Amino acid sequence: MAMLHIVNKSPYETGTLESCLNHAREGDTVLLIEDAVYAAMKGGRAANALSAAKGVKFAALSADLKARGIGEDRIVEGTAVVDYGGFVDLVVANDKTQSWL
Amino acid sequence: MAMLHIVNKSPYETGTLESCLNHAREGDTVLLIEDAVYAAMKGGRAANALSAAKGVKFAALSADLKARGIGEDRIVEGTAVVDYGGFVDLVVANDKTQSWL
Amino acid sequence: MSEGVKKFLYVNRKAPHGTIYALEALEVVLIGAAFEQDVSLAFLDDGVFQLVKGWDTSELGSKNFQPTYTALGDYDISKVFVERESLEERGLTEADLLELTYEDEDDDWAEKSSIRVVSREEMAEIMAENDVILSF
Amino acid sequence: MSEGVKKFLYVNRKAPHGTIYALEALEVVLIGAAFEQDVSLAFLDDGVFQLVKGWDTSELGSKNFQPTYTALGDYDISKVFVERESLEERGLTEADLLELTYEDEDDDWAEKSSIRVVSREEMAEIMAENDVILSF
Amino acid sequence: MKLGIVVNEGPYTHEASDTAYNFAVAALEKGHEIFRIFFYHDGVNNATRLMVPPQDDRHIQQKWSELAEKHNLDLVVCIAAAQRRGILDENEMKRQGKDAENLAPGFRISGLGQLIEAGIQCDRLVIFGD
Amino acid sequence: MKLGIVVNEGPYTHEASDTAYNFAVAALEKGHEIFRIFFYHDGVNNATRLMVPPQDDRHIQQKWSELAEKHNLDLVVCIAAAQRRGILDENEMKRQGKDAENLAPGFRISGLGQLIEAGIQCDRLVIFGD
Repeated sequence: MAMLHIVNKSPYETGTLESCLNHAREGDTVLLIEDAVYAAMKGGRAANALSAAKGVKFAALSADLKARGIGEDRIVEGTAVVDYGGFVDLVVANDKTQSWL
Repeated sequence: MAMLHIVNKSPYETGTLESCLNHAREGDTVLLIEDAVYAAMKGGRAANALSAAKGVKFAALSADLKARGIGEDRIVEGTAVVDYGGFVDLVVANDKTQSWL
Repeated sequence: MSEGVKKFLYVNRKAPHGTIYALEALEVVLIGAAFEQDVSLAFLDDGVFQLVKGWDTSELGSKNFQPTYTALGDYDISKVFVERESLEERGLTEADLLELTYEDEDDDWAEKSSIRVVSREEMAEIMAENDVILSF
Repeated sequence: MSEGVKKFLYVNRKAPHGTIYALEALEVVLIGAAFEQDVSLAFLDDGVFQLVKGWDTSELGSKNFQPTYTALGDYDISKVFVERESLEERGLTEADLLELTYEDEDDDWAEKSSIRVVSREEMAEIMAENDVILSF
Repeated sequence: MKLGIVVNEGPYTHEASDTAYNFAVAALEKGHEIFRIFFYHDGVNNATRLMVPPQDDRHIQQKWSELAEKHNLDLVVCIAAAQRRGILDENEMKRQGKDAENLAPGFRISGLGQLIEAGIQCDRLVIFGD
Repeated sequence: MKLGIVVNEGPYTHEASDTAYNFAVAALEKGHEIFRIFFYHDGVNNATRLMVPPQDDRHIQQKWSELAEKHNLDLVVCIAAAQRRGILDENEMKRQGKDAENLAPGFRISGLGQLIEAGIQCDRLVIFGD
């Protein structure tokens, strides 16, 4: 019964990602879209939250990374980069989705 | 050259109040409106930020406190409660305003 | 769970009044109640402020929709989960919240509280147990 | 400060693309440049992401408005203040940012950088020195 | 799979509408069925045919209308949310005594029950908002 | 004092419009002059006369229009922001080849220069947004 958590807010502006990670369970996936992709940038303070989360998979949307000038070399290790098709696949592969608005 | 800082976001949701307090200077006033009035609630974690800010005056908008069920007995000491007329007076009394959106 | 019945969870994470999400979420809940699904409401983060009693919106000039929460029991909504950690961070206790009740048909229609304060971990379990999560 | 000239500060605190504020703030700056006031731009908090170079919005399908920042120098906008603490928190350095330049009329039109990385305390002073603060 | 999509924010102001559109296109390309796309909150503002974006930018309403026509999609605008925000079709115009309407082709106005129904009927519901 | 007011968010969705309205009323009661109220970003959506809020709620567009009439206020809707979001007057309707318009009485559509001018002319500028 795995869940796809979708987060779209910058972790530097709101506590949404933190709240999501407080409720995500082992086997769940957190997909970072829109301004949330900044969470996946290496060297930023928010990147620690990703490293600290155990048993949760991370993915980030390629269109949003590219739009913001974040090259793949800048992304925290272990974060999968997916396109919109990969987003659809994640929705299908998990039993349900929760958008953290 | 005092400034009126206007904050309208809940301190539990965004870092806006924190950023405002990092830039407010001695003699400035911070007016809490809309969801930012939750910052003035005694006992909440955000109330510490108000107590820690030195040399800055605080006010909160009465209409927004009342709408949210926050009685005057629940408000952090030293925070002035003002109505919309008091808001206008603060705008006039300071040299300029900055809205932290 | 009866066949064809899904478990719907309405997740409320935003403060009232500053934005319309709390009000428009309630409108969905009321319509949804007619569909005979299994319905739960979750309040966490700033969403717990939606249940703080004593609203007076007259000076603000907007609609006071607090009575709608109290009416949820009439729509057979009896499961309202409130996250304890979210309350504590904000200096709130259960005594600050609205009294929400429902009549328990399995217990001679006794009036019972709909509110169940749960830990963050329990809230995560509740989310995991539901089929459809509508978040606001 | 000449008579009748006011000091305008445009404060940018939001990330680009997720919302329209960065784009519509730029539209104000460009129109405002025609009014011969004293203009400065401030980038802090998530606003510093607006200046990170290398945008490619083709997959997203929205307009890439990054070239407009580079054109600010042509509108005689030469004071672009970026907060150091905001960069550092986000793991950014000045090398990640766009090169914004203007031609200095007091120095034989030499091309100079418009970007000045300032401390949080200096940013607070800059805010205090201006007359009109337009925030986005 | 049968998918439902919810769009909660208006065009241009938030990226939600763009993300939802791109997600819908990708889902259709992968052969999934889109049962319904429901527009709620400010999402109803995607449905005004009166928008005129700059010529070098995308036209979000037209993109939705064209996608709906091409794939026979059901784009539903919440009536309660639309009334508050000034989105109406010809029926609503008459019923409310208004002198103009602005609903774009491919969209229809209906009640919140359509959102609940999508939750019941779809294998997955994906919400895009702020 | 001469005051300028900026409204950056749409009606109902954000409280910004209510706060700005209540602030404007209080400023007028205290005898201040309101030089202009400028609607930008989603704030332009305050100006549609097609909204029909529930009968037990406030009618935000009508409140603005009535205040403007009573106090002869200058309510300016940014043309660029309005075009993106589908707010137009009769002139714009014709110029853009549209078949309907929705601008409420008391509002006028004009350029961003009107915002800068308010910043220059006013003793104080107060911004309400998200």
